[in-house]
Amino acid sequence: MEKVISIEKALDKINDGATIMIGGFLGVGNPPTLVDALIKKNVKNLTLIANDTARPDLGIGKLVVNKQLKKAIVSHIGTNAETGRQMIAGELSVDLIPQGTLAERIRCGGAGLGGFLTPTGVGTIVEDGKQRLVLSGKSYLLEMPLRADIALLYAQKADKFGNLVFRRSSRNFNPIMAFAADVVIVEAKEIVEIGQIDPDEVMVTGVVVDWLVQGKGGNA
Amino acid sequence: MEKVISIEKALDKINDGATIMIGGFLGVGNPPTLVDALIKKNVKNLTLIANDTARPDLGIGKLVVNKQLKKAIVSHIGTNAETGRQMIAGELSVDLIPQGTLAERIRCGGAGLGGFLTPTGVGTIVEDGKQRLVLSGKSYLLEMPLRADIALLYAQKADKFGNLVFRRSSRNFNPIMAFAADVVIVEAKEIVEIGQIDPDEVMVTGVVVDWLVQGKGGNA
Amino acid sequence: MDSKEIIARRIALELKDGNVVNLGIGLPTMVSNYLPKGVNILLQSENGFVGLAPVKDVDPDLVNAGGQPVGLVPGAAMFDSCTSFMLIRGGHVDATVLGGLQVDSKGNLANWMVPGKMVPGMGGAMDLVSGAKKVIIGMEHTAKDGTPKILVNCDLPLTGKGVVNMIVTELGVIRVIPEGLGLILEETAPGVTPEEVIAKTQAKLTISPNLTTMKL
Amino acid sequence: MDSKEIIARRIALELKDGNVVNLGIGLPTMVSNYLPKGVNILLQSENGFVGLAPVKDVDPDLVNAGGQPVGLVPGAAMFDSCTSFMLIRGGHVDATVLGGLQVDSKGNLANWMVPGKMVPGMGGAMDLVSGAKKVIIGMEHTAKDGTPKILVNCDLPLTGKGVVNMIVTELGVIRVIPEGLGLILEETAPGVTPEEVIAKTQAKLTISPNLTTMKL
Repeated sequence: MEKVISIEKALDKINDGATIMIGGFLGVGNPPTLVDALIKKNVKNLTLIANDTARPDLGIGKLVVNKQLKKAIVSHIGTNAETGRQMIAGELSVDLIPQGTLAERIRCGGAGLGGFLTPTGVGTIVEDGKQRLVLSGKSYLLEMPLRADIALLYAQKADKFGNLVFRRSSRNFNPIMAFAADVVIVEAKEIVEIGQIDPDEVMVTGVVVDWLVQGKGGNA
Repeated sequence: MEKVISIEKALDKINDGATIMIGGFLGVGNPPTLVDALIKKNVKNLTLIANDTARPDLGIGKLVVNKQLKKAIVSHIGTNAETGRQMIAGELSVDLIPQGTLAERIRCGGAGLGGFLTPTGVGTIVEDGKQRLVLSGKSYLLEMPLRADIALLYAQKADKFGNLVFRRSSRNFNPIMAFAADVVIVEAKEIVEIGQIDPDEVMVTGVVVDWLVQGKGGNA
Repeated sequence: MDSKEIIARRIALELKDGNVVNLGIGLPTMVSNYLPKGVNILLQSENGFVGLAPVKDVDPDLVNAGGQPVGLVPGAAMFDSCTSFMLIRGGHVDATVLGGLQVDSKGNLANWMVPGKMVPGMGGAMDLVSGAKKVIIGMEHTAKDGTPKILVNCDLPLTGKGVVNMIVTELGVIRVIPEGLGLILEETAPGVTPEEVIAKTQAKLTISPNLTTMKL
Repeated sequence: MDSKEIIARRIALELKDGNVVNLGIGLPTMVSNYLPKGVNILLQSENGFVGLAPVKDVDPDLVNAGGQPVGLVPGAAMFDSCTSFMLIRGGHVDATVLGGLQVDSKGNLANWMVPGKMVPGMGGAMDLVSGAKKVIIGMEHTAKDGTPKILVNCDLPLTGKGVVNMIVTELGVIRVIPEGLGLILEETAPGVTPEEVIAKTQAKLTISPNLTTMKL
């Protein structure tokens, strides 16, 4: 199966109202070409699942400024004052989730698990509406899996089957989101032939990757 | 801190009655030097947590033949008839756990989580004594974390800080067990200076490794 | 053609180009020998990789889930046991082919334990049947003494409840209707009548209106 | 020496050679500048690595949890966000140093939110305080208007309940007794009396019988 497609074909798969996971941490590890194309296509009413909303001029932050989101599920809004403004004005719904819990909920969604128990957030407002279980004298919150329609990810290198290799701190949420969306689109800085990445060096198997887009390089 | 120690010093840390995790899958990825030394030291009444008990003449299987185990927590006994014999004769207690659940329980124990919900085993004898939760119409079993006093692991390569690299299918349970024991001892086929493994190529950080032993090579 | 070859050949036709498949030990392993031309599948091995190939040069670090030396295809990827079962339970494996001791009218499967006799452990079987998108059981239609293996209710300890999608034997192909609604005989092997299949099956079989001869 | 330097210097003395430490953004980051000779610590960054070092050559793929360019020490290792929090929640991080808006007599911490004013999100702070073996709060003793920040009960939304082990301010060092049993003043800064610390603290402080002058 040919997984390398044009940026236009990749964008055809994203429609108004979709729930989208986007890799990255304060802009590092976002897929810049895919994010810029999302802005150009101007799809609206998106639910975003990501670590943060970066900066107004950087990565995911630009989607906020362009008012394409109806909801953001993040661990923090980044240094993006526009997210804060829209949140307080009631224009954008923001679910704040502890970063470790967010990562684990995404992994859980991709792993076929029904939930997990974490000590994080016990006794805080994070507990609201959640089941608390006490096991061996310690309290835990029951947290639920998180999945998306689409994941837009970034890798340093991919082979044409979609085996992925990440570099430095641009790895972050990308590997776990690759398991947790119905359609996984990866922007790779470099695309190589199948067999050019040693099986031990693959960080995410191409089994979970649906489509590949050649990155233009640079930051979003 | 110097983590490279002699096999004798490593064995000093293991006493009768300990709960031990050992990496490997049907002998592949077991730490052969550590297992052979365990047999020589002849510590008894061990509780073993591992995928399987391999073969009577291979890897962990030799611990069974030498009657050093009082309990084995495994997904299958391997092709080790002696494990079956001891189990049926009541000499060895065997807890059989679905392989994915076993792996996830070990990860859970190393990740500071209190448990997780899995669909595996619902409606089977695996469910006995466990809490069943129904979420969004699907049934899950609540499974608990698993930890050990000691983990004995195998890596292809380690730097002197304990950053680990695995090779081919000898990886299996080794990376997850590295997080889930109070004392983690790794036998490495090759030990290199700190800085000789690129940070992107490290598969398990040395943060979780306590001691390193130079492997003699070959299989257990 | 012996029974095992019939079963393996028929199951091979169920797999689609590009499928990620986990084959159990024994008969299921034979399935990869009979894939139609142009159908390439990627084999997942629960001990930690996708891209299993027949062995060329023995590498002591590379075995399948049965401990036998294997090879790798280009594009293979290695991972740890947790990631292996993320793939399996997470619905990233298109099909699993397993042997069976008993299957029943509700799609329950027993294939891991005969109390007091065979207690090797379930290995990855319980995760596979709960997570793979399609569960195909390949087994001889009856036990060696002729007693049925496709039953009203399994009496051996279950591997999974309501998990089987399809049963392929040397006599025919049976589809399991979801939600415990019964079994449909869809194909019979060349020279085998539906009556013979029904006689050798304890569970009620509905004969499909589109009953055909088993493709091989 | 300004308040921030006093706080950072004192906290640096709490860290032991070989410790794995996560430093929050701002004041906590300064701690690594004041480590005693022979004390090397390994810095964990929740965006996915251990072995954070000051930046030499800017690498756009390598930033700390505040998004600032950083470097790596030899022996550093990169990983994904899930593994990062396995380390944090799993007790593999020896200490975390964080700022605080309020700490109370039961060791509760509030440092992530001022309703209606500052709602940036908790990031990794809630996981850090629930998982790190030791939680050290470094903050100025009172708010800019002089009102106490060490309270009987926090009134801002909590980051964690009963999680703080130690509070270091420019006036002194306060240890939190586990199980909500109160606060002990163990050290006062040079020239500061215990009475002054008590006057600027709303929570009840027990003066340690071994009260000393703050080591700097």
